[in-house]
This record gives sequence, C-alpha cells and structure tokens, in this order.
Amino acid sequence: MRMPVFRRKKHWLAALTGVLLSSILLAACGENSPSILNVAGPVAESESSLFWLILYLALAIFILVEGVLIYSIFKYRERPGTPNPYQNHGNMLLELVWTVIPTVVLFVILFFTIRGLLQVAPEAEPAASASQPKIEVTAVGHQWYWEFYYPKYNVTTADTLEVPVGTTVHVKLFSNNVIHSFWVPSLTGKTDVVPGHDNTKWFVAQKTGLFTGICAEYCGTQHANMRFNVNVVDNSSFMTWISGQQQAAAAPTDALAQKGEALFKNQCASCHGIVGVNVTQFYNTAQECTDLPGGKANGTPQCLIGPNLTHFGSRSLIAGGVLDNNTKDNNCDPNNPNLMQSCNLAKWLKDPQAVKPGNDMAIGALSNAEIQQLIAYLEGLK
Amino acid sequence: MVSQEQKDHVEQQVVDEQEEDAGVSSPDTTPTPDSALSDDKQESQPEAATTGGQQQAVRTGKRRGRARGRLVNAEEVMPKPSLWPLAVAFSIAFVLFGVIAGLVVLVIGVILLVASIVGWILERR
Amino acid sequence: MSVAHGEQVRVLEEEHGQVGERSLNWWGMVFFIASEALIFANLIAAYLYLEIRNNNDIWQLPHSNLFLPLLNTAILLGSSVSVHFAGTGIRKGNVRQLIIGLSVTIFLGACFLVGLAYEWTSLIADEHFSISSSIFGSAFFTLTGFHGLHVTIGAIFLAVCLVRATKGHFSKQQHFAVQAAEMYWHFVDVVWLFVVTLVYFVPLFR
Amino acid sequence: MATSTIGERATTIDVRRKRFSETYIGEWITTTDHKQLGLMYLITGFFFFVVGGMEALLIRTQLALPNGKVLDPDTYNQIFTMHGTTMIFLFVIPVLSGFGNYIVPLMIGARDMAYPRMNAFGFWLLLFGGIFMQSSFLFGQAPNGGWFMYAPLSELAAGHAFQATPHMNADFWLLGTTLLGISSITGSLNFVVTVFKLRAPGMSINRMPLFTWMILVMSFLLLFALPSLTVASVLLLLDRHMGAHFYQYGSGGDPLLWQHLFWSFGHPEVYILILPAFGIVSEILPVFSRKPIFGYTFIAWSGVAIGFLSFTVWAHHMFAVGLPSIAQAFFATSTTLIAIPTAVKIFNWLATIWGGKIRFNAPMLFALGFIAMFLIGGLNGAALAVVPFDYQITDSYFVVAHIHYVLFGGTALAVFAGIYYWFPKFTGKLMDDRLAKWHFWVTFIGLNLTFFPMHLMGILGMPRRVYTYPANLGWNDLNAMASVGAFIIGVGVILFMINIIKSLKAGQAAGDDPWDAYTLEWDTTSPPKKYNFLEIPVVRSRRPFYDKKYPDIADWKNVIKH
Repeated sequence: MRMPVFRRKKHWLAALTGVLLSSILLAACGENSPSILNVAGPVAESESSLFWLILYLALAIFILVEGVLIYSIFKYRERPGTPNPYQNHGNMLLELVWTVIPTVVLFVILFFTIRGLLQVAPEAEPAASASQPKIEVTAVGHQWYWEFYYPKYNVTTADTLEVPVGTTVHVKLFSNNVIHSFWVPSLTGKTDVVPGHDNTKWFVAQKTGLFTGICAEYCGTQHANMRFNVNVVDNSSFMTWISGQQQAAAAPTDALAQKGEALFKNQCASCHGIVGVNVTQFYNTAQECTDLPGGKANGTPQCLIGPNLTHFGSRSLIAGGVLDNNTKDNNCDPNNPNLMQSCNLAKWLKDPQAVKPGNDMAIGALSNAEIQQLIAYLEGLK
Repeated sequence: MVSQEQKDHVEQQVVDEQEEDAGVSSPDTTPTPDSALSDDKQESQPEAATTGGQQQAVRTGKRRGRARGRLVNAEEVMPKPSLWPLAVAFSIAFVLFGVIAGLVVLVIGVILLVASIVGWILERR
Repeated sequence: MSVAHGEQVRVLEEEHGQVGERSLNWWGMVFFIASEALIFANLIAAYLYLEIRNNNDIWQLPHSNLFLPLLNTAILLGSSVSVHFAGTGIRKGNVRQLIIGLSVTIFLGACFLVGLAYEWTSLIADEHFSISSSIFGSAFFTLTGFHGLHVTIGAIFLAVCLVRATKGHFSKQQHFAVQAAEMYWHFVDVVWLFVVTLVYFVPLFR
Repeated sequence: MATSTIGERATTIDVRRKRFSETYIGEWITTTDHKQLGLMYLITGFFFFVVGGMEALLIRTQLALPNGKVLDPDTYNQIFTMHGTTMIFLFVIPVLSGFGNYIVPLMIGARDMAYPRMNAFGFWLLLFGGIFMQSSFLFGQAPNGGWFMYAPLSELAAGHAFQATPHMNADFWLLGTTLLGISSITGSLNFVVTVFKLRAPGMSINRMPLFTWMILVMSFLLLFALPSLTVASVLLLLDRHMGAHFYQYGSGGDPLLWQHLFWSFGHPEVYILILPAFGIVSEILPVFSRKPIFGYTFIAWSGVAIGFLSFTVWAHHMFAVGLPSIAQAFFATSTTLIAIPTAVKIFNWLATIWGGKIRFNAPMLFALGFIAMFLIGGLNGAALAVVPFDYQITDSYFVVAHIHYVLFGGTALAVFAGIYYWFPKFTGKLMDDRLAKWHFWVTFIGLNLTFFPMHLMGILGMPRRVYTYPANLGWNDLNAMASVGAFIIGVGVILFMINIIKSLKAGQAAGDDPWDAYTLEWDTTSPPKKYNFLEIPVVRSRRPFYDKKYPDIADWKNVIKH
C-alpha cells in the first residue's frame, strides 16, 4: 500500500516546472497580441500596473504555502518505525496570526484597489484643457459590429475608431439590442454596453498606432467576431480624416462603378446608408434611432440595420472586424482576374453567411460581374 | 507545539467535559464495542421481540435515568420502498416538458401529476 | 413518513432527552417556508428595483379604488383567525371544530381568489391594463399572481386536510398535515400584507 | 450502552411471489435508503461528468487551432452553455449531494435521512431534470445563452429585429434548472433537518464532523440562494411567453435586474460547489496524517462565515456593467473579506499535515493536490477582486482559468479524493492504489497544462465564449497547449473508470475500516447494513471511532475546545 512515490514526484515536478516556464516564454512571443500589459495610455496603465502588485504578492504567498506543503510532504511522510504523532488539536495564537496576516495583506490590496478604482472611474475623467483636449464618441454595439459616431463632427463610421493622440476620448456606450462590452486592452479595460444604461468610458492614448478592440460580453452567435481597431493618429491627420469623412459620398465616374451604385440602391439600400445616395446625413443611432417597436423606425433620419458605408473605401476593416479591407496590391481592383480569390470584399459579397455565419447580412446571390460592379463602387468611396 | 497555557486549558476542559458528559454516559466506561447481539445470534431468535433484549448495568446520570436497550425489528423500523417519488418526479418533468411541447403533453402531464400525488398521499396510510 | 427516524427520534427523546418537542416535519416545514419567503423577498426586491429605476408616474394602477384590496385584506386576515381556530380545535382533539374552521378558511380563501380574479378582469377588460401594457403592469400582475398562486396552493392543501378530517384521519396526537397547512396559510397571509402595502398603499404616499 | 438495538427478522422460507420492490431493478427504483440513493446520485453525477467532459473536449478541439471549423458557431455556443450547466447543476451538486446522502447519516450516527421518500423524490427529479436538459440536443435547440443566461440575449427578441433567442433553447434551460432547483431544495431541507435533529447522542454541534458541517452550510446556501434563481427564471419566462417587460429596457425593464437576481443566486452557488469539497478534504487530511484536524472550530466557523458573506458579494461579477464607484468599492471590500476565512482554512489544513505521519494513499494524494490547486484558484480569485484590474481581465480567459482551478483543481479533485476514500465503505473493496496514483498524476499534469495557459490567454486579451479566434493575435500556442491538456485529463478520467470497474470486479477486500479512520461511518460494516448501526452510537468527542479504537488515548480524555 505504501509506495515510495517520491522518486517519481521529483521527476514530474521538474517536468511540470518546465512546462509552465515554457508556456510563459511562449506567451511572451505573442507580439501582435492585444495584451493588457502592452499599455499605451494612463487608464490602462493604472489598471494593468496593479497586475504586478498582485503578481508579486500572489507569488510570495504561492511559494510560501506550496513550500510548506511540499516540505511537510517530504518531512512528515510515514517511514518505518515513525511513532504516532502528537495529537495537536489547534493553537489559538497561530490561528490569530494567520487570520491577521492575510487580513493585513488583503486590506493593502484593497487600498490599491479602491485607489485605482477612483483613478479610472468616470468621475475622474479630466476636464478638457489646452494641453489635453477632449473628443466625444458614441460607440454603438450592434450584433455584431461596432459603429462609432462623432457628434461634434457629425461623422459615423464602423469597425475602426479613429482618435487623436494625447486627447481624452469620452466614449458613450450605447446598445439597443443585447449587452456588449467595450474593451481595448492596451488603452482601457471593459465597460459593458447595457441597453437602457448610459455607461461611459474614457481613455487617453499616448502612443500612435493601431490597437485591437474586442467585444467582451457574450452577445450571440458571432460574439467571437466583433472586434474593432482603434487607430491613434496625430492631431492633424485626425482633422484631415474628419474633414474627409464629413463629405458626402463621391459620385462614381466610371461605368462599372455607376452600375455598382445602381445595384447598391436596388440591393443594399434597405439596410445600408450612403450620404448623398440614399440618406441625407449621417445618423446617430444612440439619440435618434432607438429602433424599438413603436420607436422611430420610419422617421428621419433613417434607421438602418447595417453600417453606414459613405466612406467605405477608406476603412481598414470590413464585416465587423473579421476581414481586412485588402485594397493594396490591386487585390480588389475590379479588373483583377483573381478578384474572387484575392479580395476579401468579394468573398464577403459572394457569401456573407460563409464568412460570418448567422449575421444579419441578407443579400441575393450575386453574379461575379455584379460583385465586380459593387466592388468598383464601394472601394471608390474613399 | 503546545503552549503551557494550552495545556492548562486542556486539563480544565477534561474536568468540564466529565461533568457535562455525566448525563449522557459515564466517562470511565469505554463505549461498548459492537452489540453483544450479532446478526447471527439474532437470526436464531425467530420473530425477535420488539422489546426486551440485552440487559445492561443501568447507570444513573445527573439528568435522567437510562432506559434499557431495546431490540427493534429492522424491517419494521426502516423506511419502506416506494415507487411514488419516482412517479411524482417524472410527472413534474413531464409537465414542464409539456410547457415546451404543447398543450396535449401538458394536460397528460397534469393528469399524471395529480394521479401520482394522490398515490403518494394514499400510500402512507 | 417512514419510521426509521421515528425510531431514532424515540431513542434520542426517551433515552437522551435531546430532541425538542417539535417534530421533524415541523422543522422541515419551517425551512420550506423560509425558502418560500425568500422567493417573495426576491420578487419584492425586483419590484422595488424596477420602481426605483422608473419614473414615478407610470408606477401606479390606472384607478385608485382601494375598496377591493381592503376587503380582500380583511377576508384574508379573517381566514387566518379561522385557520387558527381549526388548529386549536385539533390540538384539543376536537375534530368538529377542525372541520368548521377548515371549511370557513377555504371559503374565505375562495372569496379572496374571486376578489382577485374580479380585480384582474376589470383591470384587463375595462381599463386595458395588462401584464404587457407597462413595466408596472408586469410587476403588478406577477406579484399579485404569485401570491394568488400561493393562496390557491394553500387552499388545496387545506381542502385535502378537510377531506381527511371528515374521514377521521386526525386526532389530538396525529395531525401534522393540519399544522403544516395552518403554518402555510399564516405565511401566505403575512406575505399578502407586504404585497398589499407595496402595490396599493405605497403609491398613495408619494 | 442502552440505546436501541436493531435485529433482523429471521429468514423463513419465502414461498410468496417477490414484490416488485424486491426484484433487482425494483429495489433500486423504489428505494428510500439513503445509501442506495447516495450511490445513485454519485453514479448519475459521474455520468453527467462524462457528458460535460465530452462537451469540454469538443470545445477544446474547436479551439485547438485558430479559425477552427469543427463546430459551427451556434453549435459551439450550445456546447459551451451546456458544458457549464452540466458541470455545475448535473455533476458537482449531485455528486456532493451523493456524498452527503451516503455519508452524513453514517457520520452523525443516524439510521437514515429525516425524510427518506423526499430524498428519493429529489434524486428522481435530478435525474429527470438532467435528461430534460440534455434532451434539448435531440431537438437541436440546446440552451445557447451561456450558463448565466443573460437577458436580453435570452429574450425572444431584443429590441426591434435583433437576434436574441427566438426558439426554445432558453426555455429548456429555465425549466430544466427549475426542476433541478426543486430537487436541490428537497435535498437541502432533508440535510438541514437530518443534521439538526438526528445526531447521535452526545454529538453536539461542536463535535460534528467537518464534512457534515460543510454539507449543513451548503444546504442553507441552497435553501436561501435558489429562490433568487427561481424568481429570475420565472420573470424571464413571463417576458418570453406572457408579454411582460422585466428585462426589456424600452418598456421600463432593466437587463441588469437579471444579473442582480442571477448572481445573488450565482455567487452563493459557487460556495455551494466548493464548501462540501472543503469538508471532504477536512475529513481525509487528518486520517492520513494520523492527527486530528487542526483548528476544528476555525475550519467549521470559517465555513459558516463564508456562507454568510457569500450573500454579500454577488456584484463582483458585475464590476464591468457600470455600477456606481461606491457600490464597486463596497463589493470589492466584501470580496476581500470573504478571502480571509478561505485563507484560514488553507493554513489549518497545512497545520494538520504538519508534524503528522503522512500516508500517501490515493485519497491523500488527491486531497494534497486539492490544496495545491485550490490555492492557485484562490490567489487568482483575489486578483479578480481588484476592481481596476478586473476591468481588464473579467470576461477573458483569465476568469476561465480561475473557475477551473477552483472547480476542477478544487472540487473535482476533492470529489475524486472522496471516491477513493469512501469507495471501500460503499463496496467493501479497496481501489487499486497504483492505478489511482497514475490517475492522480495524469489528471494533475493535464489540469495544469489545460488551465494554466488560460491565465496567459486572458492577459493576452483573449475574451471568453468565442467560438474561434484569428491566427494573428498570439493565442495559438497557448490554445494548442490547453487542448492537449484537456485530452490528458480525458485519459485520466478513463484511467479512473478502468480503476472503478477493476476494483468492483476484483478489488482487495477492504474490511470495515481500511484507513484506520476517525468518524462513525467506519464503525459499521462495509458496505453498511440497511439500518447502518446495530446500536445508535454515543459520541463523546470529535473523533468517536478513534476513541473507541484507542480508549487509552481517547480524545474525550483531553478535549480541547477550539
């Protein structure tokens, strides 16, 4: 019955340690990851910096407790002739000690918790100043893509949130369907987008670059494919982008694109809007289009299910962040003979349910020629 | 491992405990190992009486005199098997399935449920 | 129930003086009612949560006629007295008193349910106020409906007791079912006091 | 001792036809014996463990590689919902109730539970509830809203023209959990009354075995937490089928109402799942260290403290929903408080083995593994209570790592420990210790390989409940590793099943008391007779059977009240 298991245990322990260490090393290699430790702003900074505090405390406790455990496993194992141990029922002093010590440690953590909580709370949002301006964005969670509305500039876009560097971004979170959660690991932790609740989130990006955003609350079939990008650019590029986005859609010039526009009006206009084509202005889902039974479903501005496509050609992601809008290298040149293979938009238009099963995009079967026309039109909407 | 304070505590407790236990059983008697009546012996006593049985020294505690050991019959004393718990459980599941599946199933389920509850109540007497 | 624990209880009682005077079933009923009470506590918490989150003016019945709820409260409180009368009867061994008390209680319970049903139909048919017309409708019908369901269950429970009483199943010593039904009925009455206060009277004082 | 003694009726030659309840099948399905019901609970729970485990393997297969194509998204969502639901409602609760049913009456010296028929009723409800829930797969409409079933995703429709749950998926879950809820209520009523009223003479509440203590606390938690789930479910059913608006924001309802109700059930639920595991470990450690449990009072009352506090921490599941800062600070504080009794327990367990004479039989190995793994679950749980950090890692794989270290590294290991410990009592046969050790090490490696990388996935930004992930986000290796680990756990489970079958067929005879144990359940035959004890034993200390075996050094001679 009593087998010397310890010969083997050392071996296993070594192997186990190896596995754990290597997993950490492997993890460190994930360069493109939206890691919470790869911080690019003060909010994420104060959230993630607590990780190190907890890690060190937890490691210390872990080593201590597992150390005592493993030590007593070796020290007190039954050997031939071991006498019966002393029947010790307890010790009040020890109990007090190990109640008080964890209490102290935990309350130290609690202090930093509440301090950090107040640092990132909505109330802590800095007021706009000359050194740190502020912009306001409404993030609208749809099933399953993100729409971003800039009320001051009257601009609506989808899948990519453009923000200027060093600016406080005040994000209003809105959903009129199910609960989503707004999360950009490098910039800010999650806040849920709860229907009927006016949640907000603020963050400041201190580095330019592209950061991955993720929907973190289970929101149905395609919860997995509800990512977005946060594109942090310098101020002048941001203003350039804004003024470009404020224009109505460019009218197509070549024949292919004009056919595409006609096709769009016929096939897509019931769900998608393009300013200057089938709608007169950008709309704000959050305020004007609550889209409920008996709501303003038929009012003006129009309430649309799909994203606004006015400047579709300028977007880097399509289909709710699933696909790159890979227009480079003539991938999506309508005359490219390999269009159906090389262009993501073509794949999407051919069979949206294959790319993202269960999504709301309902489109009749299109011939390759029609897809060519639509691509020519949509990619021309810079 | 044990402080002096604790040892004192122990001794004190022993005294307390003896007083406290006096009513339940005398502290200087170790519990009797299994009953003197083994199953085999029992079987040789057909239709064992429900009272009587072994005679033991009756100690008088502080609170209450100890009654004699009794011999009771296992079959009479233990709970009897019953099919009705299963029937009622099944009917409830059936009723809830009826909520999903439709009115016919629901009605059958309710009838089953009523029947099995009545069965359970009646069986007890 | 079976007798295994009965035997054990006898041992514990007679030989060790350990088990109190309450029967096992009594304890079971107490914890069951505690669990039931928490169902109502949760319902009431949900009701208040929604009330706080919503604008006050929609949180009201379309009428402010308090006659029916007051009458219903009186009926239910009266039935608590009569069920206590029935219970006292059987505790003295008086089966006749038990039967009278139970009959009166069931009658009063039925009156209460009729009153509730009348109020519901007049709300739904005359004032077009239903479970789906507003969030208050949802909360109102759910809370009163849940209570009505419990009154119904209690009344059935009492009716079973009544049938068994007429068959002579209960005696001074053996009448746990009556005791349980009595406990349940009192519980249902107490819950009604909370419900009626919340639903009918609190809105008056805003 | 002058308690009543049970005898068996003399066997006369039986000429009458067997009654149904005397046939082999009839005996099992009509039984009201707590031991048979306990075994049926255990077997049912283990069956659903295998079902839930297969669902887990499907999940891990789908996620092993990026852009997995094994399952389509909706099937995946059904599978992960059913994995959580099955493991919580159909594996852990039944198995722990099974141990409770079998062991608690024996431990407290009772001849049966207080309400034997209600006990049977609870078991059958569980079985039919489980079948009800799993049968949803036959209709292709298994619940797909997550085991938390958040409204409004679980509503018929959320807003205008948006997809929620138009089919019966959510109804299966709501009605199924209602069935299981009734089952748990009957079971816990039974436990509470049994423990309060049927303890053997002399077994004061301060001498109750710790497993009994923890089952008692668990029962109270079930009694007082399940009503929240019942109410939440009823309101959702009314929304779905009667046109009510409780969770529909456009009509004045509030999706957060569901979360408040659900988590005020859900958090006590977490402790319902772990407290009896604490109890099992607190029974095994002293026996295999040849010492009494260290700090009995502290372990018992810290369990009670956890029970109370567990009703005050629910909103720590909701830090990200935008509660006011002051509320978040409150729930962070209560969550911090609940960590203290948990830490006290771990220290007392360590002190129990410290200075002991440790035997490394399979139960002890699993119990020690429990401490090692549960510690990790406790530490990463404390990390989740740090609200700002929680904003980053809630709903990420970090949380998945946390719950699995608690529920697999914790509860499941304790359940295995309990099976290895009490199997001789159940059957009279020992389990194969060598195979059991293989089982332990395979499981131990598998679980760390599966769940440790999940911490890192969470830190690298991988959200939970995703059916697939793209290849370029650096999550590939970790996911592959976790999937390999999951299959290693699967191998462990197969080893366990082989061991059970082998031991049932050709296990060594165990005798009545193979572990030289301390508590009353070993003071009967293995397996115990229907009436458990010939005489109802009299208890004079916390280790009654130890006193009986070693009268010279019996505990009651030098009792310490701690």
